[in-house]
Amino acid sequence: MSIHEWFKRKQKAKEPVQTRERLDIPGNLWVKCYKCGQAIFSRDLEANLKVCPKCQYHFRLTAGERIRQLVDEGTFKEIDPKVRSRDFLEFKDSRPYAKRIEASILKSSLSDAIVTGTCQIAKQPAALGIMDFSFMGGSMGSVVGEKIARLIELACEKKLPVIILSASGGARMQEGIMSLMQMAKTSAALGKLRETGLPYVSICTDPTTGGTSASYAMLGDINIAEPNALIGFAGPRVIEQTIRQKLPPGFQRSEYLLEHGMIDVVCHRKELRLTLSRILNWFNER
Amino acid sequence: MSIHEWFKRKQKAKEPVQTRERLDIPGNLWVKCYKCGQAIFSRDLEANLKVCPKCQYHFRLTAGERIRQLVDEGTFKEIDPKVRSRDFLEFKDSRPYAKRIEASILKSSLSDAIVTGTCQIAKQPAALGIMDFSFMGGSMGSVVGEKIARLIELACEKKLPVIILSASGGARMQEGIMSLMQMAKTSAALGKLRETGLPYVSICTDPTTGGTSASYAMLGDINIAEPNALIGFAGPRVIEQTIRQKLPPGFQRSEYLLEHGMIDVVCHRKELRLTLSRILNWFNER
Amino acid sequence: MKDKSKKLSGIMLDFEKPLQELYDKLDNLTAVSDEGKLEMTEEIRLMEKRIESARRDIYSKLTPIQIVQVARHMKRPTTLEHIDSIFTDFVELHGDRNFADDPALVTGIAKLDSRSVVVMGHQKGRTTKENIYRRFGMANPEGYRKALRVMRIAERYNKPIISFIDTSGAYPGIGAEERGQAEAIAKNLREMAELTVPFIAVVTGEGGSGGALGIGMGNRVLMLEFAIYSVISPEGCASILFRDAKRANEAAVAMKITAPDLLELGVVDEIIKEPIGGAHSDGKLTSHLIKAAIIKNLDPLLKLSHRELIADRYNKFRKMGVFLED
Amino acid sequence: MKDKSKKLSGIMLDFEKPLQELYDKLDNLTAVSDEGKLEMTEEIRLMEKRIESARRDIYSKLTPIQIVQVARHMKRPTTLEHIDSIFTDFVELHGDRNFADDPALVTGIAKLDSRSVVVMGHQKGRTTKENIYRRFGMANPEGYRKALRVMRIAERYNKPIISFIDTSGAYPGIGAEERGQAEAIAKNLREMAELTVPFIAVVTGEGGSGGALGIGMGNRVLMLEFAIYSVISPEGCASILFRDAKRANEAAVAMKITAPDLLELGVVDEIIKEPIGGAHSDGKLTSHLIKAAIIKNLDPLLKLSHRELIADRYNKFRKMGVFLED
Ligand SMILES: [Zn+2]
Ligand SMILES: [Zn+2]
Repeated sequence: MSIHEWFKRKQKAKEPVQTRERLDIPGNLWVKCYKCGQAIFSRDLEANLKVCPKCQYHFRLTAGERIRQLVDEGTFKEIDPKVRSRDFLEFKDSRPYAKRIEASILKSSLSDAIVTGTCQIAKQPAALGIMDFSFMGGSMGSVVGEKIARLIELACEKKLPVIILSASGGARMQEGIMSLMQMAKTSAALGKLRETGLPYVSICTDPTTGGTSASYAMLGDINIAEPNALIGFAGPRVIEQTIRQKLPPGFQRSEYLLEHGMIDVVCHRKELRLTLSRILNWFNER
Repeated sequence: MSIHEWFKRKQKAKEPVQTRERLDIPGNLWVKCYKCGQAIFSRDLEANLKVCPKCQYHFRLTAGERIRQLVDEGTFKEIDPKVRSRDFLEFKDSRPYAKRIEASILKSSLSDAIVTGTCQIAKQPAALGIMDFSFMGGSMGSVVGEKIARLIELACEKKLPVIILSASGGARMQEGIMSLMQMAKTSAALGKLRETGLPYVSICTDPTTGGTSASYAMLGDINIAEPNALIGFAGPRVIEQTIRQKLPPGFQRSEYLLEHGMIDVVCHRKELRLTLSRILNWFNER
Repeated sequence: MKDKSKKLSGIMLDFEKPLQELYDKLDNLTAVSDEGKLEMTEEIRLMEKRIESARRDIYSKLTPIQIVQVARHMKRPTTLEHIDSIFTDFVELHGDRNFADDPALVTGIAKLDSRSVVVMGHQKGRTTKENIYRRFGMANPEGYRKALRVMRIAERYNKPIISFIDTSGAYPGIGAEERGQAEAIAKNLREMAELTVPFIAVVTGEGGSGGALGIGMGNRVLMLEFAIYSVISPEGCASILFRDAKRANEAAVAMKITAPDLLELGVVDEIIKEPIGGAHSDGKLTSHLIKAAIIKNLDPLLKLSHRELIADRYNKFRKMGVFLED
Repeated sequence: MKDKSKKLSGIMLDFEKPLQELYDKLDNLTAVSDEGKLEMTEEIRLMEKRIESARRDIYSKLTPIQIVQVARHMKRPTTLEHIDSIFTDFVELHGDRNFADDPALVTGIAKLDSRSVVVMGHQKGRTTKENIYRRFGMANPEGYRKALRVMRIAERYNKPIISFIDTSGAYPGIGAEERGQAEAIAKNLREMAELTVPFIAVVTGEGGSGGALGIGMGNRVLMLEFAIYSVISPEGCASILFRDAKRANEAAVAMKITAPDLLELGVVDEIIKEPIGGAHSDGKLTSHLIKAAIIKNLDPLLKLSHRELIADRYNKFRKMGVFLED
């Protein structure tokens, strides 16, 4: 349902994708903030964790950027880098799914929309999953589900807390029902984690919608969100079409969800590492 | 807080107390329905389980009447009939608490606001507690709390399901903080019952408010309510005073609570025994 | 019979139109017969046979988008109708103990022959009024929370759970989002995985996305022959991928949403045959076929321990997914 | 010092008025001293001693209704202030995962020295605006449900729970009733009874009825010297029993709501002394006294097993009640 949104957003509000591209081009030294229009020197934006210094707009991050910002240097060990999507339905819209996968891999140099591994954060070990919106809108197919399930099972085995950063438009339509089943698979794995007595912290970043929000993203012992992230089940447009009514301001944004009891902490990117380390420390110490 | 209400109601809307008295006087053959004004022949009202045949208004019942209506004849065995209230705070308002107790015992021929025991309902054994509003507005003091706790502990021991019919304005102010603690005591006993794996069915009758509603009355695996019973935490007048606003129609009535998710079944008195027997049967059979 | 054909023709699906002619003929025959002018019993019998055979023929060759129409058929039996036919001593339980009772998802306790079970399912309406009340079977978070509450009763007292899936999806409304539609479904998924009791889910009509899965993590997932189950509606998929909702037929094919497809993908364990002409042609019979399938699948599960039941469910969903690794 | 006396006098309680004269004198002395005309250090010291002694004297003879005033004092330290002084690394957790976050009841994780604990408490405001936001510390069902959620986190990860009680009661509003104020409190009571972790409740200000008890079923219940704890407010009690809210003083006496009364009744385990002149005269010191009492009571509980903790709590509340039997 909300993969819906992902596609629509891709066509219309191209901002985050563009941003990434611009920043990737060497010599493109200035970036314009998509919220306030401020021109920001690339290096300053980078140094500011890709948060607009003027309006605090949080630019989207790649998995690599997340690792650099959050994880103790050199401690991230990726697992399952070779799990890749397969076009088992031979699904074809304007382009065959197989081609889409290929193109996305080439463009992003990721194998799919999530990177998983073990790491240390402020010297505390954790199992970490990081979704990357730049890979097919962070859509959740068999690979995302499998890698999350494996990450959690590894955490159960090694007694690690689990942290997942979500950035996803929802299920990957090109895998049909199988993408829906990833919601069940990942949630079941989290059930096992819980039974094992290990903590799980979910971090919702812009956007966290559809099947992703209706499974692992909402199931943290503690749910954190970055400011102003879009978080919800149904996409705003689907809701507007259904109820034939304008949506209230701030609807489905982090602060709104905080007020409505779904999020524990709305955390500025600058505070994220500190907050995470406090939380991990709290779980670890008696 | 809602014992508040009980007193106020006692002063203003005397209906249920009067009803009982009228019906107790031999020769008083006709009763007027307090809701629709219909004159009803006492024997017909009795035969109709004290429900107005015209408007379905459910008259309040004594503990004795409840037993006759619900329990297999001759199977009710009372426990703890000798537990009585004590004026340990030497509490005195317009009248000393000790005198109030004495008078209530004389008037009602009950030892306090609840009768507890074991019984069979449609041949299925159960531990049964029945509150009686005619004893000091069904207020919950040490005796009510103690008898409920003992009932539940007996159920744990004998592996019986527990059924409690509430009819109470809330805590008994004359026992101060100790009446509040009965909420904790009875709820803790229900916790033990739950851990033991035994079911509990709560039946809310008019009224079930204050400390009673905020403890055992709302904790049923299944919560049943008689139609149009007043059920809530704060009394309607307290709420009106706080919010300076009129209350919506039907507020805090059974049907309203059903709509708001607090009650499983609003059950006409004629269906109560059948519904209970179905539920007990469901729990009993594999 | 007259009535029946009229009633059916009134809500005939496009591809059923060839039957209309036959029904008209049947009507004529019975009219003549009723007037007593001619003894037409044999002719009527033959015509009925012809209709049945035509129906069988049509229903054996349905395309995916036609199956979608059957799955959504206004006369398709609803959850409460199945409950009424399959179980006895049903007591409907209301409310999530938090905010509201959701009429779009019904729950309760009942007896399956002598077994005590918990039942639940999405509930569509028959009339427009009813459908508005039932929100067309699209549940709010309260529906999922009620279901969870009742599943926990099942677990506490060790009773199996039977769920009936028939929704186009969870309700996409402002209130639903505010009150945590995503959270409610997510929590159900995690909790269903950990249930210590046998759980059978039956896809009876539309299995729409997370709203279906939210009560669908059974140890066994059964599916009616002409039900569908998909991650998004064919129209939704088409309007996104082909930029044209009218190409829903292509989307229905591409997404593999029919019972045989899902059986092959391992998402569904068993297909329950529908009466000739689909469930709407004989609701009672459909219910009885479902009942038999439930009992057949439930009884072996009753022999499993709590741990085995959890493991069984975990393994079932754990292995779902197709990917490459080298 | 000048500032301090002014600030205090601005919110002086009736029975503190005798101190006003002394504070005025102190102001004069310090003014003279500040102007450099005379060296008044010794006089100032003596006056401060006199004030302290007068304060001590007044606070040693408070009547129940005066204690009620102290318990409700606008400057009495609030839960977040206590948390700030007692714990480190506090992360506030928001929301009940159902409907809303309730600012009238705050919860979070924190460290008590090296121990990881869960903390929670009713939160009153300091300003009118804040009080409206915090609903004067009167929680909605969401507050109690958030508390329960966080208590379950404590239980899952085996951390002790510390709660701070300071509310005139659960909020009596339409929405609160609709969303099950009674249910929320009742469930908390049952669940608190079954917690497998050490639980210490501290009545810091007003312990108002079910709204207080809703987070109050500790293995140990501690109480500040001038806090109160009662089944109904003295005003509420008086308006019902004496038909006159102004007779609250009588009700306050009759209901036995002060710390010594409650200690005697066995409802409270320990009284925490307040600084001279009450908690509002020195918030930091109050917090430190509370901290010491928490640690003293917590450490023995940390040695108990899960079963022992449940039994300890059960027995504590099981024996509450006074009745006759013969
Ligand atoms: Zn900006
Ligand atoms: Zn009437």
